[in-house]
Amino acid sequence: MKKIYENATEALADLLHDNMLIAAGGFGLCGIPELLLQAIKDHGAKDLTFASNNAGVDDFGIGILLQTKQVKKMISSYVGENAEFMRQYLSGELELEFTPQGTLAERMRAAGCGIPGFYTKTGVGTLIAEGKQHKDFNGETFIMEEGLFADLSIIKAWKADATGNLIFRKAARNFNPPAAMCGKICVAEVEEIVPTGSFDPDHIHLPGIYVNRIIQGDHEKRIEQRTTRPAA
Amino acid sequence: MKKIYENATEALADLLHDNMLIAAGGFGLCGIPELLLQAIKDHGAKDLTFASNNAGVDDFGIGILLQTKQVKKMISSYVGENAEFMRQYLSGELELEFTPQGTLAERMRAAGCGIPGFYTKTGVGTLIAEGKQHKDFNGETFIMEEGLFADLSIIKAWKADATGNLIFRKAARNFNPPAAMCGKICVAEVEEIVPTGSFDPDHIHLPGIYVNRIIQGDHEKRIEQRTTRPAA
Amino acid sequence: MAWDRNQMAARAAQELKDGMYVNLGIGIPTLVSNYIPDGITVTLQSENGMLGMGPFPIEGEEDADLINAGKQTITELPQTAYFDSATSFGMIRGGKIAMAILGAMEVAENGDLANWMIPGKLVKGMGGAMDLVAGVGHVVVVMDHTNKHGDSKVLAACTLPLTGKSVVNRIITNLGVLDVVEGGLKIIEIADGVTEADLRAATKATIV
Amino acid sequence: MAWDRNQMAARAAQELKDGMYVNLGIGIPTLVSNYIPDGITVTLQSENGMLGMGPFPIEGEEDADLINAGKQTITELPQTAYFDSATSFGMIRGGKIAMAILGAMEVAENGDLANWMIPGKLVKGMGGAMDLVAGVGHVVVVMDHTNKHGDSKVLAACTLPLTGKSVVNRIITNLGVLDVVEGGLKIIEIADGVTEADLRAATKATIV
Repeated sequence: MKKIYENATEALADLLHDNMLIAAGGFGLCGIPELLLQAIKDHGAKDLTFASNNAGVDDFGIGILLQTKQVKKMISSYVGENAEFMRQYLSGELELEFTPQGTLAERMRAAGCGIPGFYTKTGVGTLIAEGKQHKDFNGETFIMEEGLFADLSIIKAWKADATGNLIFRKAARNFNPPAAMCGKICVAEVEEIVPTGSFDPDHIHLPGIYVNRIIQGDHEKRIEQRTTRPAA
Repeated sequence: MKKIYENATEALADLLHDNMLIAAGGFGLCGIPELLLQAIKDHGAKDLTFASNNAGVDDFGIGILLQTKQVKKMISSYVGENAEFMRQYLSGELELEFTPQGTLAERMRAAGCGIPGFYTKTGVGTLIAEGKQHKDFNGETFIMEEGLFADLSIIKAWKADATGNLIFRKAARNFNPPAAMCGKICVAEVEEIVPTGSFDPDHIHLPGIYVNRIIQGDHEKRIEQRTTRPAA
Repeated sequence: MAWDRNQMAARAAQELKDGMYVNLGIGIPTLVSNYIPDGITVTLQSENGMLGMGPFPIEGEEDADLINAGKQTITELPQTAYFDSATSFGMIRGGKIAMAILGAMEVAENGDLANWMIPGKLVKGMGGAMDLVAGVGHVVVVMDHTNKHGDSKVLAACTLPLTGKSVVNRIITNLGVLDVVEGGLKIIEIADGVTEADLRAATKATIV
Repeated sequence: MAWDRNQMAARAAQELKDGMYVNLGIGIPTLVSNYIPDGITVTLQSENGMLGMGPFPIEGEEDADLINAGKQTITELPQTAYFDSATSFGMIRGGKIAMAILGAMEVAENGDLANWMIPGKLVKGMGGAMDLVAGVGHVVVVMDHTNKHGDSKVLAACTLPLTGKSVVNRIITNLGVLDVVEGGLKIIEIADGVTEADLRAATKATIV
C-alpha cells in the first residue's frame, strides 16, 4: 500500500473538490503545510472551509487562498495577522467561526477519536456560548462543543517513514496531530522521508494509521516575528 | 521545587488516607507502579477505590491490596486474572464498576483536560449504557461518560529528569499518561532519574507539569504470559 | 467435515486487504496472523498501545514492557509505533482501524454481539471489546458455530448481556461464513464437508 | 508617579512562587520573565505547545520551528518539553497551569474580563485567552489603569464582549494592585507616587 506520492499536486489530485472542509495543521506560519496549500491554490478548488488556528499572512499560508478567493469560511481562533482576511470579513465576503484555540484543538482531536461532543468551561458566559447546550457538573456550568469532522486533513511534519509514521520538530508540532486525526483522509508533507525502521518506535509522535499520503519537499518555513537578544 | 523523593514510602506519606480514589497506570502487570502499590500496602490506608484497567494478579500489583482488604471498589475493564478479586466480588465484599477500556482511558484523560463529560458510541445498547444520558448526533446514538477525577495518581515510567519529564518504554506506556493527568497530585516511580537536559525535548512523553513527585527504584517487572516462538 | 481452528483462522485471513490496520482478538483470531495472504501487508494493532505487532519472541528475548492485549510477550517490527491507551482507543473509537476480528459467545441475526459476561458465572469484564465493536468499521466474528452443549451460538436474539448492538458484519464459524444483512443472515460460504442443511440446522436464526 | 511598563512587570513577577507553571500573555506580561525573583524557579508555558520557554535567541540562531504564542522566535531550556495543541490546552483547561498573567481591555469588579474584541472595529480573535482564563487557577491581569482617552479600564461592568466571566483574581495596573473580592475590588497596593484618592478616582468600580 503505497503512501508516498511524487509531489503535493499528485497527492491531492483526486481529493480536492469545491465546498469541502479542510483541517490544516500549523500555528501562525509555524508548521503549516505550505506545499499542500500551494497545490490547493494551483488546483483552484473553491468555496473551501478551513479549520485552522490562523489564516496565514497575506502572501503565505492560507493567505494565498484568500487572495484567490478560494476560501468561503474560516474556523479559527485568531486571524489578526492577515489584512486581506480582515478586508474580506468586514465586507461580508468571508464567513468566520471563531473558536477558542483549545476548543478548536480539542474539537479536532474529539472528531478523530469518535467523540461527537464534549463539555468545556471555555467560553461560558461569552459570545462563544450562545446557542450551545449548557450543562452543570458539580455546580459548575459547562458548554457542549462538537467534534470537528473534516473531509480532508493537510499537515506538515519533520520526518516520515514509508508507512506514514511521523515525527515533528519543536513547536512546529502544534495543531498538526489533532488536525491529522479529524479528516476522512490525511495528507502529510515532510522535510524528509526516511526508511521504515529508522525511527525508535517510542519517538513517533503520530502513528502512520493517521496518515494516508506523504510527500517530501523543500520548505520555506517563514518566520513571522524575528525576535533576538544581544549576544552575551 | 524538589520533586525527587527518597522512596515510595516517603513520597506517599502525607498523601494517603482512607476512602480515597486512586488512579493507577499499567495494563495487566505491564507498566504498573509496583513500588508505590507496595508502599500503599505498608501504609495500610483502607476503603480505597482504584481506577485501574486491571486488578493485578493475586500476589502482584493491586492484587496485594486485595489480599489485605484495603480496596473497597475497583473501576476497571477487565479483572479476569485475579481469583481473590473474583472471590471478594462474588461474596459482595468488593464493589466493581466495569468501564470499557477505551472509556476508562478517555475518562481519565478528560478529567485531566478539564472535560467533565463526553459522548461515545461505546456501550450503547448494553448494560454499560443503563442510567446514562443518551444523545443523538447525526442520527446516531451516543452516551455521555464523565471525567474520572482522582485524589491521587500513581504511575510508572522508564526514565524521569529532575523536573518530572517522563519517558516510557514500549507497551509499558499504556494507561500511565492518562492516569497521571486525572489526579489532584501525581507520584511517578521510574527505573532511572537522569539529569535535567538529558532528554531531547521532542522525546518526552509526559511533561513534568503532570508529575509532582518522583522516586527511583528497582522493579521486578513480572511477565504475566511468557509466550515464545522457536528460534528460526 | 467442518473447519478446524486453523482453517477458520485461514478463512478469516482472506478478509484482509493490503494496507489494512487490523485488531485481532484473543483465541482463534490471534491465529489469523499466521495466514496473512502473500503480497498483502496488514498492520496489527494491539489496543494496549501499539501498532505493528510482531510475533512472539525467541526464548530468552521476552520483554516485560512488550506485551499484547492478551498480556502475552511479543516483538516489534520496523514500522512499530507505541502510544498511550487514550490515543489507542481514540483511533479505535474514531474508526481508524479498518477491521476487528474477534471471538464471541453469541451473535444474533441483527448483528448483536455477546462476548463479555455470563451473569452469576463469569465476570471478567469487557476489556476493549465494547470499544472495538463500536468503533471499528468492519467487525468479523470467528467462533465455533455451537457451544459445548451443541447449542447454536448464532441466534435470533442474544440471551447474554451484549457487547454491542448491531455491530457484527460477518460470522466465520467451523461450519461456514454468514453475513448480517437486512432481515437476517446470508450464507456466503459453507465449510468443506458441511451441507447447507447442516449449516441451517445448526443455526437458530433467520437465514435469508 | 505611577509605575511604568517594567515596574508593572516587576510587580507582577512578585506573584510567582517557586515551582509554578505559568503562562504569560503578549505585551507587558511577556516582560515579567525579566523580573523573576532570585531563588525562584518557574516554568513558562507557551500555549502553542511548549513548557520551559527560554529567552529570545541570539541573532542568527532563530529557528522557524521554535516560536512562542506571540509568534516570536524563542529558545529552549534544559527542562523544555514539546507537545501538541490538544495536549497543551488539555493542561490549561485541566487546571495544571498555576497562574496566567495577561493583558486586558476591560476588567469588571466581579472579575469579568474583556480582551479579545471591539465590535465593528477590531476582530482578531480570542486565540487561547478564553481557554486560559477558564482553566487556569489564578488569573492576574496586567494593564494600564486607563485607556488612551483617560477612561478607566477597571469598571463596574464590562462593555466589550467578554473573554470570561468572573475569572480575574488580581489586577495590576500602573496605579496599583487590586483584588477581586466579595462585593467588589479591594486595594492591595498603591503604586509609588500615587495616592489612594488618585486610584479611587481612576477606578469606575466598587472599591470595598
